[in-house]
Amino acid sequence: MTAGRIPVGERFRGFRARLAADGVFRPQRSSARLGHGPKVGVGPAATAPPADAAGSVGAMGPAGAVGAADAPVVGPPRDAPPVARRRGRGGRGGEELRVPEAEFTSYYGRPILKAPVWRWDIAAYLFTGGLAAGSSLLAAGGQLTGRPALRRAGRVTALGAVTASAYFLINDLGRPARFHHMLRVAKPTSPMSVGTWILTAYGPAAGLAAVAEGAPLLPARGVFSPVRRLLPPAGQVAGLAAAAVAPALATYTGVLLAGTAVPSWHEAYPELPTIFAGSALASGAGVGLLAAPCAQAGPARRMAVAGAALELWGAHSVETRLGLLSEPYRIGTAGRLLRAGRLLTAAGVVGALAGRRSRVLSALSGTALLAASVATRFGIFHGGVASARDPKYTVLPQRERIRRREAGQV
Amino acid sequence: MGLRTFIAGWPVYRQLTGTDPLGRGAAAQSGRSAGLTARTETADRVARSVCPYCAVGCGQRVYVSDDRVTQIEGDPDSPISRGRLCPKGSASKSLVTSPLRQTTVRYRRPYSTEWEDLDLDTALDMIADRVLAAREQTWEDVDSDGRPLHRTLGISSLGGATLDNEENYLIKKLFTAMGALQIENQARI
Amino acid sequence: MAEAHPVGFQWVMEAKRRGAKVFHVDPRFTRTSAVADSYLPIRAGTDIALLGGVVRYILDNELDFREYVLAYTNAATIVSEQFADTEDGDGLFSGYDPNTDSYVQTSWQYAGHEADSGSGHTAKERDSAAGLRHESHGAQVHGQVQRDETLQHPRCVYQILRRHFARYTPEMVERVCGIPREKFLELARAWTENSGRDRTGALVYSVGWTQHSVGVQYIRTGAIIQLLLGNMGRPGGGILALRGHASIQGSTDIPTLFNLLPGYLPMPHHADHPTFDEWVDSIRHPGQKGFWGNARAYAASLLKAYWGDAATPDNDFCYDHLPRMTGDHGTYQQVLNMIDGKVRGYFLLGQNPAVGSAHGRAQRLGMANLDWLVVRDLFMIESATFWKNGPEVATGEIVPTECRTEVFFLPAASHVEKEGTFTQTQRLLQWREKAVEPPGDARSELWFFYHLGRRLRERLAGSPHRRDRALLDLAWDYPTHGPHDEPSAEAVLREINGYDVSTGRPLASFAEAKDDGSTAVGCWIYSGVYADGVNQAARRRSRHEQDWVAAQWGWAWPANRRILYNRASADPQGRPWSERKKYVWWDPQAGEWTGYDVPDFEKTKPPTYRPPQGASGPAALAGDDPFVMQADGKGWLYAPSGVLDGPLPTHYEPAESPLRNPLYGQQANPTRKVYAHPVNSVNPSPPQEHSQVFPYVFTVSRLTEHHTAGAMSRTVRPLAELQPEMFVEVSPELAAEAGLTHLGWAHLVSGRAVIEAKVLVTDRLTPLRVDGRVIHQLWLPYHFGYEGLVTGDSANDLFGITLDPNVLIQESKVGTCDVRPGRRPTGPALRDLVEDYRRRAGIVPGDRPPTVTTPVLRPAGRSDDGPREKGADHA
Amino acid sequence: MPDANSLYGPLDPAPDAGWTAAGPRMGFFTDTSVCIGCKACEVACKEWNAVPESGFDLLGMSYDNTGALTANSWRHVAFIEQPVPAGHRTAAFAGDPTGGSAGATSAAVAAGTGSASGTNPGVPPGDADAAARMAGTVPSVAPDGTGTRFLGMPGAAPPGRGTGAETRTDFRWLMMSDVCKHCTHAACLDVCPTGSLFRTEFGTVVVQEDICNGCGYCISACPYGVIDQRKGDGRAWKCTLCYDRLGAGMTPACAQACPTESIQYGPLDELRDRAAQRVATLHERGVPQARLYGHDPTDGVGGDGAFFLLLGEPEVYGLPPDPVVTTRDLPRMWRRAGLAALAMTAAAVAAFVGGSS
Repeated sequence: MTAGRIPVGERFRGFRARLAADGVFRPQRSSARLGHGPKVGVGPAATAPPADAAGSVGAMGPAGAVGAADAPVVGPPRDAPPVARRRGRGGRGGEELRVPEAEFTSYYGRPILKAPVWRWDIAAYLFTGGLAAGSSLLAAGGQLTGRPALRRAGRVTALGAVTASAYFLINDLGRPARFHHMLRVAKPTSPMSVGTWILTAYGPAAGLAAVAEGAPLLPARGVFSPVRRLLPPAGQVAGLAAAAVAPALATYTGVLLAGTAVPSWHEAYPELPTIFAGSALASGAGVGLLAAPCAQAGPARRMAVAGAALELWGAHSVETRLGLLSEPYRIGTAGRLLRAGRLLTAAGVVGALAGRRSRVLSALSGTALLAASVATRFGIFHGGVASARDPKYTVLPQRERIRRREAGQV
Repeated sequence: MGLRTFIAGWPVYRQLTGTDPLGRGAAAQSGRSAGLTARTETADRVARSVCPYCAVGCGQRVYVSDDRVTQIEGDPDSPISRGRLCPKGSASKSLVTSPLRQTTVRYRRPYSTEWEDLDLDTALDMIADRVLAAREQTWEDVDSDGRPLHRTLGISSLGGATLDNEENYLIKKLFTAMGALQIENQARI
Repeated sequence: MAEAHPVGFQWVMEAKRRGAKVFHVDPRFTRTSAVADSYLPIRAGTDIALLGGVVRYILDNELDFREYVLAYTNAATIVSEQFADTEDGDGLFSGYDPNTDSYVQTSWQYAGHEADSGSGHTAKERDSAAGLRHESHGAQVHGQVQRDETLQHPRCVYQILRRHFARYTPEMVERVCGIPREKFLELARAWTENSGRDRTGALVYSVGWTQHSVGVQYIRTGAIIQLLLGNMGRPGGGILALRGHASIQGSTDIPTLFNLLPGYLPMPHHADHPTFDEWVDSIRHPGQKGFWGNARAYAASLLKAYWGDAATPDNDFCYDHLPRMTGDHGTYQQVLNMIDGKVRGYFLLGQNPAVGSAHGRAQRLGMANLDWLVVRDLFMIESATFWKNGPEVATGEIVPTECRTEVFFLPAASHVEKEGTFTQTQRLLQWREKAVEPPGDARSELWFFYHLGRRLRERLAGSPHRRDRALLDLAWDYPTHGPHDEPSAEAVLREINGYDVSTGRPLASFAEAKDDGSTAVGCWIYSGVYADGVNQAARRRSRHEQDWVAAQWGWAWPANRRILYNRASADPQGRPWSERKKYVWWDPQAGEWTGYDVPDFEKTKPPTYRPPQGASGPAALAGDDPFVMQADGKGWLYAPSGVLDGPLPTHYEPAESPLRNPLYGQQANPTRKVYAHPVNSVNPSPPQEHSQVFPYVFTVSRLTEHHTAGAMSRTVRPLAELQPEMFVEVSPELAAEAGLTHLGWAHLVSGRAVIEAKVLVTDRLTPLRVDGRVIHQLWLPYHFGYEGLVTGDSANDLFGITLDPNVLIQESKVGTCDVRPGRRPTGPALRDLVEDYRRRAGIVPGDRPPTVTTPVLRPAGRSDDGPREKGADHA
Repeated sequence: MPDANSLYGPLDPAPDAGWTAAGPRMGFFTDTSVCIGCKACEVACKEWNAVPESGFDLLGMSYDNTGALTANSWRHVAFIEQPVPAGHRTAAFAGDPTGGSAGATSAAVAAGTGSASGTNPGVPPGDADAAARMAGTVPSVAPDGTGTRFLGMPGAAPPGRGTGAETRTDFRWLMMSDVCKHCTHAACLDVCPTGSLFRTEFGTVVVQEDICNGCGYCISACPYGVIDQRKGDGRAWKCTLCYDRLGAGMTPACAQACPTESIQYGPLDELRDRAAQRVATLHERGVPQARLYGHDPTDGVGGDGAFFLLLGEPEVYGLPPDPVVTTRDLPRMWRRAGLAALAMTAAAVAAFVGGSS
């Protein structure tokens, strides 16, 4: 643990604890409504059957019906207990949106949301960040269990990946020269801020660990000799520190994407960290399979299996559980990428298991796992972007939510 | 800036020590934001004016800093407009500060295909020459019955609806004294 | 109103919030319609039929405000038995002279006044746009009139009105305007129900009413309704003209117009006004009632202001220095003269006729045939670059290397770079403070004309020529200041206000003007704006610190009066008509008129005052004659003189119409001003043949986001981006008929031009069922031209030149055209297309459309009969 | 200390953001029933805030040539043409020889236009079918979701075809000046990693241009699609509710300019009272469609600092019907991430500890 992270984490944990104690995330003031909720419910509109509102998704209805079809949105107050939500899997999380293909409307059909402006850098970062995390875990495992090949490969890959990550992140900024503004604040409400501090903690540790691998290259005498002597133990500590932060690094990116208004990202928040954790493990394993001799690669194979399991479960879940919002993950670029990821993952796992004795097969399966991770990350990225670009994914789930809320009240 | 000031100004420090632990408000405010003030507050002077577009006559306040117009907005005191402006009136600052405004005299020689530059003083002299010449060439002193006409129909003028009353007064006065009768403006259109 | 005067519209919204009903009549559904209580789509150019329907509704149901009508209007006045109405003349009144296409007004006069009143023959008045000067000074009526207070006399105005409007039934309104009966009745009911003692209704119009060949009569019809309903001179009532330019009211009051001098004094006519006395008497009509009786003082004081020490009673105040009119010298006549090579030089002062005036091609061709052109503007406008970028350059009609016009572009100062007053639409003068110096060579008009005048006078010093005396005698010594020797606008305003010549004391009001040369007044109606030596127009007392009339904000002419004829807000006895609508009333204790506003009446003249026999001028007005500028002190339901195209409004079809006039055999205004010039033409209308070549009606107007010809908006980024392209709005039905698609291109063809525009297919336009036919209307903004940040073809290019006879304003709110999908041709092919249409429509260059179309009266021996027949035979 | 409702639910946001001496929360109430679509707000905003031009493109979206709120348009006036009754007045075209409405066709065509707004993502083209339904003439969608679909061939068929309306008799033209909502729970602010977006003492949400480094997170986070990135400049921009003017006790430029008081500025509590009264008045006057949007402090974003009176469904105006701040779910998201991290750790440990080789 580095110094930077503790206060934030503690603050946030405390904060969450208090929220939970206060009766969670839904305000409990429904009986004493603030503002003017009751007033707006007055009027002929309030008596219209809620079904009309659902029927009016996307349409005013014929001229004469406008009054009735138009109004219920305003009528019932919005603070009804979210019955449907609490029923979902994973607490309130898994809102299951079985929305039929329905008509919807928007202003000249244009997107209601602004699609992410993140370029491919961010998708690439999702991969490199995960790769770094997975590699650090691999390295730490190698370090603790005496598998120097895994350690070395993991540490070096981690440094490379985290360096690439930094590049991608800064390159994607509209004002790259202001990257250090990220360190102005530490905001628990901002996954990106949390991620920044995680990276701040992780980066130096991973770097030191990797540099330590270079200790034997230093001359044994002279000014560098103390360095040569001190580096390996420092690397051990740093490597473990990096590994400790690594799971956070690998999974916060799930929150990073989910913490947006992008429909298919946000609604996938239960799965995204899992997918990314799995993907990180698999990619780390891929490095191990590529770099380590068969004798040392056993943990990497098991990591590959575990990672693939998490990743496949998660990806399957987002492609099926979210109703309409699963659609963007199944079609178009995102669909192709995720299908490719699934195939590559499967191939990688099979190869890893089958190739216990074949360095070539191991290396191939390692490559497949890395490629799978890339494909999955880009697939998830594109799926979300597509969901933001089409107003359908904004309007219909929200309409459905209104309908259910109102139905729940009746 | 000392290290202490630097740290005290660091929003993370302010988060930890101040009233805004989540860093969403007070702690995150930048120095620039804290020092922000409306430029109308710091203007050197304010001219009370009237919108130059339609004839509703909305009151405008023209704010000037360093002899440049920095803002034009509605005058809330006006009983006509109550401080409001339409899009055109609201665009008045862009109008008067437009980079497209022509600020030098341009001259097109007969049969020329291009503009040339011309000194304002020279332009005025040339126009005076031409006015006198046109007058001389087209002067009508009396009609066929000997009744006075005292005029020229060789000079025309169109405009005045966005000009000041004082300007129109001098225009009409001078043209009338010149005998130039064909003076018209938008009111005929 | 929401489109073109959004900030003024706040008061409509305010009224609506308080329960007022808002009716909007427009050929297209606009931003005003969107918030109106009722929208009435109307065929462009038929408003008189609609309003005439309302007049009939009022009279038929006796819904007029009888007490007001009897006391304050000429309803009871008996009209000459020589008068014959359009109802008997198939659309022509008595007195029509087919040889001059104008009326002799003798038969229109009040009974007993046939010989001594009116203008007699009006052809000359048309050429001098005399209607404009009647804007304030009315027409003459001598002495007392015969009245029938029971309104039963068959020749009293009330009964004439009843007969005249009898055929304007709801069915006829529907047939002419395309407004369904129910819609019309809703309007008529609401209007009458919301007028009277306790309530008032206001009528708001803009150039949608003035830019017609019958424009003045549109407003006359409105005036008749408002007088019948008692809505004049009262708060919340009136006829409100929304003028379109910051000081267009000021440029009419202090006119840059050929036929007027400041304060609506007429420019002298060579034949009618050879001497000062004759000129003055033609204004004041000796013996007549009302405030024009003092016209000699106003006229003398003006000349004194012009020629200073040189102007003395002995030389008639240099009256002979004034140029004389001989006929029509209006802007359109000038343009045709330019084309004919008769004009040497042209000044454009913040005006862009290449885009803003009707028949843009004629405007540009005229400018291409000058010796020199001076353009003073903020931006490089189309009128300065016609020789380079105009459409005629593309068609080869203007070749830069062959165009001799010498062009001077002089940058102008903007409204914040000079000080001075604007007069807004309700006659309010507001002084603007100068904020900054103008940039570079930019200068105010004040600077330009002062220094131009100075140089001219220097050149001419010692000139022996009689013609130069007027310039040399001119009082032209204004103090200057600043780095550029800017003349003092306050000094000019002081002269406009007027001062005592001997003491220099500014006059307090025009009542102090003298006819003996002891006062100089630049514009008598503005007298008082500098009262007490204080710039009253610069007053800026906050609205929060005064009452709702806000009399201490700026200064309104006359005498800082905010509602004209406000004596009518009280009943004949001087009591408010109702508590709710009290405004100005007689205070018997104090023995004076009092109220929220400056009373528009002699302050101490009691309601019971009756003029002695033989009184004239203001003294001849009775205590219950509220319309103090009128010759009989009454509001004129019937105008025995002053309006050249009839004492009562009559529906005529626009000069270009696809329809035969359903009301009369007379198709269009028989007195309209037409120009038979090769460059001008009128698309054929029934009963002419080939009107179907131009089957559609188009109208143009403003968008909120742009200003007139675009020089002040297409050059300004935040405005240009809001409406970035020329477009035409069509109904879905017309789109289907003509094969137009949304955002596709279309081009519109008239007998003058072809222009192109992007198409907006919108439900906001509707076809109308008119006289059994379906009529399609198109709408275009007229803001676009070929310079600026955003450009497009100019809608005004489509129009020809036909003018209202009273004020010589062009009919540019309605015309006929054809519309076709796709872009227009370019280069010479463009003219070929127009020529093809002209050939098919039988348009002959220089031809004159038939003026009289009723068999009741056939013109005899007209020289232009021939071409007209030929035109019809052609093709 | 942060309020229990710091992430969701009714909250007075300024004190929660550390402004101990904050005054009343200030905001906008935009009453679209009196909007005349003049766009003075757009221009006044640009003039005051020196917002760059947003493209000279004719979009064909009625009179809207701005298209959307972008980094270069902080106010956006929406125009919606519908051949349906306005409720309070006589049918606009009753008795006229009208055919079908072109509203759906024209809107569908307009959906295909784009604007060179100079921003990212700016104003991308839209979905023609959804646009066509905007005109409000499509038959109500059956509960099973079946409905007619727009043929997608504008101009090929006579206008009105496929819209269900044989003849149009009535019409309404909705106009609405859209703006940043200054949410009680502002996702943009919460996710901003630099503190560039912050809550002011007036309860408004402002991007600090000296801080923003253009990370783009706020853009994806906004449930209303308000924030946008300026090309070339790289930073995110949006309405500041004229933070500098507020500090000087002035009214924001748009509200000051608005000719008809469609945009009202003031303490949010007062505005909410006024808005409720206005809705009641409109209902009395026969406009049952009038409803408030964003006024409710218990809604998904804790109520908006800039709320609206609408005359139709929110999505017709380009507003989400039921926006929820993404950070509502943040605690659960972190919990999920924590679980995933644990699983990852466990898997790694197991990979090394378990197994034989």
